[in-house]
Amino acid sequence: MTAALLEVAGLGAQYGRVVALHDATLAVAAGELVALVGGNGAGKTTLLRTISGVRPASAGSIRFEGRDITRLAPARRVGLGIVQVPEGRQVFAPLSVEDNLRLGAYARGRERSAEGLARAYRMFPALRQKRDLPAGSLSGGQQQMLAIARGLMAEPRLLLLDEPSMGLAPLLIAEIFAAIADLKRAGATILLVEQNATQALKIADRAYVLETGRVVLEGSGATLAQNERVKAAYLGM
Amino acid sequence: MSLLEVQSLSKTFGGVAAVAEVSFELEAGHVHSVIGPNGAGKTTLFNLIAGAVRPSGGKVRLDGADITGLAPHVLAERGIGRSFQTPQIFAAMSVAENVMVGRHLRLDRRLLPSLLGMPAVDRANRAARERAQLLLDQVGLGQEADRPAGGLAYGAMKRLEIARALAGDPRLLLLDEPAAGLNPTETAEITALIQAIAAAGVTVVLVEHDMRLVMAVSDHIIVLDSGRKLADGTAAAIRADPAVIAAYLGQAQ
Amino acid sequence: AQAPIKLGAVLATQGGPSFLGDPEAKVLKLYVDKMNAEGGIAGRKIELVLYETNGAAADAATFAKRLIAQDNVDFIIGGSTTGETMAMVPEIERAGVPFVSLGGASVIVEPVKKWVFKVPQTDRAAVEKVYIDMKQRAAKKVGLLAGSGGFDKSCTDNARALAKTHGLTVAADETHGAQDTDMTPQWTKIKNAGVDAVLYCGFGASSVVVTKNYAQLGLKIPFYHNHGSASTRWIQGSGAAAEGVRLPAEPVLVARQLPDRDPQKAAGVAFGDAYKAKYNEEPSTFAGYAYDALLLMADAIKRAGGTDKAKVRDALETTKGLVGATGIFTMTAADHSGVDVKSFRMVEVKNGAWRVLY
Amino acid sequence: MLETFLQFLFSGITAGAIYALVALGFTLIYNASHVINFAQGEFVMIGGMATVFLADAGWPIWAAAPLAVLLAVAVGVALERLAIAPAREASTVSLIVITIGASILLRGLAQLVWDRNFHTLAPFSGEEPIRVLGASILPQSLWVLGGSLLAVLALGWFFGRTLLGKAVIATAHNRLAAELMGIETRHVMTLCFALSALLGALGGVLITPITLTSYDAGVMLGLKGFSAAILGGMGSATGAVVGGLLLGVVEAMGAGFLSSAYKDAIAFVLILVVLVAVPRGLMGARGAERV
Amino acid sequence: MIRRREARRGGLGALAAVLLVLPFVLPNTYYLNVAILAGLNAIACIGLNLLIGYAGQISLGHAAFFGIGAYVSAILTAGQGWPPVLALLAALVLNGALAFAVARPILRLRGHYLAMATLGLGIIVAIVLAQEVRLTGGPDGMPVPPLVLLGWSPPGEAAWYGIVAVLLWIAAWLSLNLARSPIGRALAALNASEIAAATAGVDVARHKSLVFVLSALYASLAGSLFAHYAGFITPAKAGFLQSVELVTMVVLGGMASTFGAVVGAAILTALPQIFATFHEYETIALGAILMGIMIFLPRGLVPSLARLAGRR
Ligand SMILES: Nc1ncnc2c1ncn2[C@@H]1O[C@H](COP(=O)(O)OP(=O)(O)OP(=O)(O)O)[C@@H](O)[C@H]1O
Ligand SMILES: Nc1ncnc2c1ncn2[C@@H]1O[C@H](COP(=O)(O)OP(=O)(O)OP(=O)(O)O)[C@@H](O)[C@H]1O
Ligand SMILES: [Mg+2]
Ligand SMILES: [Mg+2]
Repeated sequence: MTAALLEVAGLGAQYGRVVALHDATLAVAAGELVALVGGNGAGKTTLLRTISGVRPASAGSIRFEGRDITRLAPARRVGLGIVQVPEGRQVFAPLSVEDNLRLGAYARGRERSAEGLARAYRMFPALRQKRDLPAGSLSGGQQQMLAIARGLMAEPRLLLLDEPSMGLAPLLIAEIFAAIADLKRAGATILLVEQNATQALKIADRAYVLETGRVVLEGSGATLAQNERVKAAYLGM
Repeated sequence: MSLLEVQSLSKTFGGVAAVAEVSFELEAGHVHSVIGPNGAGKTTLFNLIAGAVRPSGGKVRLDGADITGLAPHVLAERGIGRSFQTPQIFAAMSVAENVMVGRHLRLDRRLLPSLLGMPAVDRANRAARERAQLLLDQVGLGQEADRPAGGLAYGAMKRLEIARALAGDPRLLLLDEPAAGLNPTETAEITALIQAIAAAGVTVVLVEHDMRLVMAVSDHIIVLDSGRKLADGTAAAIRADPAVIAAYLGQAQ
Repeated sequence: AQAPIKLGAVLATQGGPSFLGDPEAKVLKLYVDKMNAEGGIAGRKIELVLYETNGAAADAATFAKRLIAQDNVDFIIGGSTTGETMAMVPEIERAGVPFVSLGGASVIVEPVKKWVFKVPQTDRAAVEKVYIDMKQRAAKKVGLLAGSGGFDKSCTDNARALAKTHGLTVAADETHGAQDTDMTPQWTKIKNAGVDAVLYCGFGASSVVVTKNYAQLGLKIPFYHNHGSASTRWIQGSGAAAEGVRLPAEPVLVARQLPDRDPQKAAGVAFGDAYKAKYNEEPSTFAGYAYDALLLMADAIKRAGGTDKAKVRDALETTKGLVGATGIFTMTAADHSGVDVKSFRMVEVKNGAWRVLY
Repeated sequence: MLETFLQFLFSGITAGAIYALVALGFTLIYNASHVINFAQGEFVMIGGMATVFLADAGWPIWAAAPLAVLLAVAVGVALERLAIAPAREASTVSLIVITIGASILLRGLAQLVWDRNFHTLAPFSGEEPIRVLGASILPQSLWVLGGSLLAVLALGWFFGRTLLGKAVIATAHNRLAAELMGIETRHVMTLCFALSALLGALGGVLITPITLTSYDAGVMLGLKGFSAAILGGMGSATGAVVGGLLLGVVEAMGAGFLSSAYKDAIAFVLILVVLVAVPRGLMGARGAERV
Repeated sequence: MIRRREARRGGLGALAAVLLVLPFVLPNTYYLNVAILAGLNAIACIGLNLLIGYAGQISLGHAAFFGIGAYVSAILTAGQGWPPVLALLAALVLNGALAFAVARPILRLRGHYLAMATLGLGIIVAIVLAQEVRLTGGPDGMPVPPLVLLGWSPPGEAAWYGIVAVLLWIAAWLSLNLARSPIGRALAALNASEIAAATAGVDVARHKSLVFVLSALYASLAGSLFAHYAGFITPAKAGFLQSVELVTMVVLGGMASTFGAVVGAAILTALPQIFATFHEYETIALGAILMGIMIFLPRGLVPSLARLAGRR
């Protein structure tokens, strides 16, 4: 394993008194695609949000390129290239589709944004049709496309994907997974949370299993896909 | 006779037809699915049937009675329940209370007894609470009953949606992507739940992109594409339909 | 030393009516200190308990209760406005405390209430003074313009009621809102009604805007304000637009211009100088009200030989020829106001200053 | 008749331009936070009062006005930093109550630091009214009108054309997602409070020669400005100006043709009618929400 | 649910205890007077909280209902010689009818637009009260005859306190009962998501109208009582600032908390009295305290403190 781009050590997070994350430790090496698997409420979203800094860490540390970013403001982390595609789409409903995309590149300045727009529309032609409509009027799946495209606008160095395939039609899911594989080939580092665990494990280099806020298993994608416990709990077999 | 009859139902938003001239019939007691690409008009179709959006044209009949354009609460009274694609939970209330709201129509809603806190209201509350617990157990949220619903994980919210819709004892239950955000194991649980609901005589209409779930439970599938009905038939027929494969399923299926 | 005399006051120093309460409060503070420095009243110091309102009647009522039940005051001055005063009256009548109001409307003392007295001439008197002057300038049709507060409304009510007895008809009757920014529509309507003279009932910033709008439209109709504008601040604010405007004023406003034989001259000048020295502004009519209320109190307590409430009240009712800033006070059992129209002076703005006409 | 009508119209435009300027300040903070800033009128008051007192102290107007505006901006920033930002978790209504508290506080400070009197400011280009077909309008009204037109153009550009403007709207709509885009939401809020204080104070300087000012001048202006912003559609800069002018003209026409005693009531009836017909105001964003 | 019911019982008990003890610890009638005013405000606020706190429908014109209650009582008793109780009932009927008539069109509006509409309504009422001098005495107000109940008139502060305390307790009791009934849940639900509530069978428009009328009735009752107690009323009591103050009381005490409404009303009634002797610092202190409470206890006093207590 090469030097880790992201190192999470002993991370804890809580909502009031509810502890959502205990002592989570994981690492993602540069260029790696790591999947995070876990049931409802396991703490996957919480982990990603803590890495992005929009939730405070109650314990432990987060290092990016060896630098401690545990207390860094979220915007600064985006500046470093840590970008998240959030769960539940979270599009800016009153703004147009194109404005949503542009905001994806907020931290990068406007020069790159034309190029990025073209790429986004190539990836999701449905969005091009709706570019001037308020994002709130899109269908659920279209909003999900927008959320993914918006995240990619930032040209992330570390991409945190929280259930990117949710609500997408089967054809598109296949495309999304292909696109993720492409991104990885192009050198991006990705931490992927997916309920579509079968596919996620298929393309992942490594994976972690999260249960009630704890990392309980870790291994290569292929190994975990064969693990009996994983199969029963997450793959529906 | 069919339970629900949809006749050339249409809805346009600023010139764009989200649903165009869609017609179909739903047989009582069956599980029906509506599938189609993103933006095909599935959610809009639900919104039209359940009264969240007024149609631009066409008719909807329930048990032969015209229910086109009626308000959602009236339709709820007529026995239509639904869940939302984007969870619409009551964040400040407890999980159980969310479900109890779903039971609103079956409770004593008279003003005076409510104001005076008469025992009848207490009894109704207790019964509703018990019923809620039952439903929560059914969707796997039994442990969460007294938590604020706003703090639920996404997948849990989707299950809460189902429990709340069931609480109204609907005759026709519309479920919009109930398995989104659930992993295959959890989806299998929902699959069983849907089958149980149907077995109890409730007519279910499912919008879902998880084809394993759709194919497992559906007696009848309607395919929408760009607002129009592309196909309509049994699971087997749909699975084999080249148009559906090209537009939606892809070769993988 | 003897226990101090406790003087309670409720004044509207905030919000819209602060043009009334603010100078009144200043005067009370100034003169209570002054009187104490000079040994107090009959050897007893005065202790001022002041509560401030924004003119809200409900607050004034509560403060009246507080002054009586909590602070145990011997005497109450206040209610800058009629509304405040009337809200305080029930409590004051119930508890029996000598009370001098600074409110303008006649309802305060008509019918006579046992414990309630008041300083200002009724606003009816001010309107009468204006109407008499209008008649002298051969006016027949009069236009009214007013703000929407109690002070303004009470003035227009009187103006409407008194028009007939003075042989005038009200041909235009317009209102503006609190802190309105432009009154030219009202003026346009008044102009179109073809009136011979206009009376404005109002105060504060609005009275300046009204005057400026009058000039903006180039109007030449004889223009009167009521005593709400009787302050140098209004003249300064209105600038050239104020030239030629007339209004009925208390003598204190023009004390220096009074003939030497006028009994009010000396007191008025002294009061004006003291006020100006302390606050660096000319006293307004309303400052004079507070001054007179203090005089009435001091006089009554002296004559009553103490602060026994019933005795002080009786003494107040028998006030005779007391020379104040507002007028010369003579109270009777039937008249708890005690000043008459004659004490008003008609003044006109000339070169940015008041000039007494008569 | 024409003359009368024109005079009413000019009066309406004068008042309306003032309302519009105040309304624009509401728009800004609303767009950044969905909060109705009840202290907006106080910014206007501070702009006016500070200018007056600096001018009285001998400062030339060109120096006094910018300084006054600066003071208001400082107050706006302080309000955001000390009161709004720490209450980040608070609901919109709680934030609104904080701004109510701030407006009370600022009024109290103003009467302590300055006084309770009303004050005038010399008009920028003289008092000689401009006459058009027998009706007249003060040159200062044109200053105010020009000011609000400039402000609406600037705001329209800001929200319509700049990424920062979009970031502001994004922050108000979904703070979490905005932060995930790298938007420094705290700075965005501070910026908006600063800008709206600037706008308010600038308005205060422009309108004081017409309306005069006093420590409590902000209350009524805030109320009218809020009404104008809602009438036009909250969040829309153009709407704020249209709403302001319409409100001013309806008041003037109501006072002129119907009843001056009920002119405010007439204006509010109009607002009610408009809202019942168009629930998001004349130019408010049409619903983007769906389920 | 279970826990909440205990809080209700305990809360009502505590309220009763405080109301019972208060007259014995207050040193004089002035304090009683403040307590009575706080109680009347609290009654109005409990109603307003049903609307704002539970149902999430902002009203910036609520003082209008208070004002109408006060003036209908005043005009009917003073001018027409009606018995006060009858006038009070007439005010309730009128306010209820008015609220019912405007509820449907107005409550379709959301958020700030609803705030604006109610504000406009309130201002229109205040303007009418100030302009119709012959009926209302105009801005300077009008006197109101004393309250008479079956030939008995409350002789002083103590009697008034008793009346207000009992009514306040009943008002809180009714509000708490409603809150935990299916209707109360429906209100909370439509507050969170109208479409989801409607889909669950809640007639959103009807429930909004219902709670609007109820809250108007609370305000009307408080207004009528205030008129008789104070003996003199002015239109300011129906004005915009009064409406804002009522909302502030509710939010300060804590939204969706009946006891919060009571505490908020008590605090904001008492604070100006406490600061009254500070003169020019009075408004500054008031503003600062208001801000401070909302910054540090953003959910309002009662819910925030309850949470803190629960955490321990
Ligand atoms: N805002 C919140 N307040 C309180 N508790 C919360 C909040 N958000 C999440 N939680 C709790 O934290 C735990 C972890 O939630 P999280 O959303 O991280 O789960 P998840 O693994 O992403 O689940 P899902 O697959 O359903 O998205 C859950 O028990 C959840 O109920
Ligand atoms: N309120 C609206 N305003 C404008 N366009 C709308 C609105 N609601 C829906 N649409 C459009 O109608 C089309 C159908 O949307 P709908 O949500 O019904 O799709 P769907 O089939 O549910 O898609 P998905 O699978 O992604 O959820 C989409 O193109 C959407 O953008
Ligand atoms: Mg999650
Ligand atoms: Mg959908």
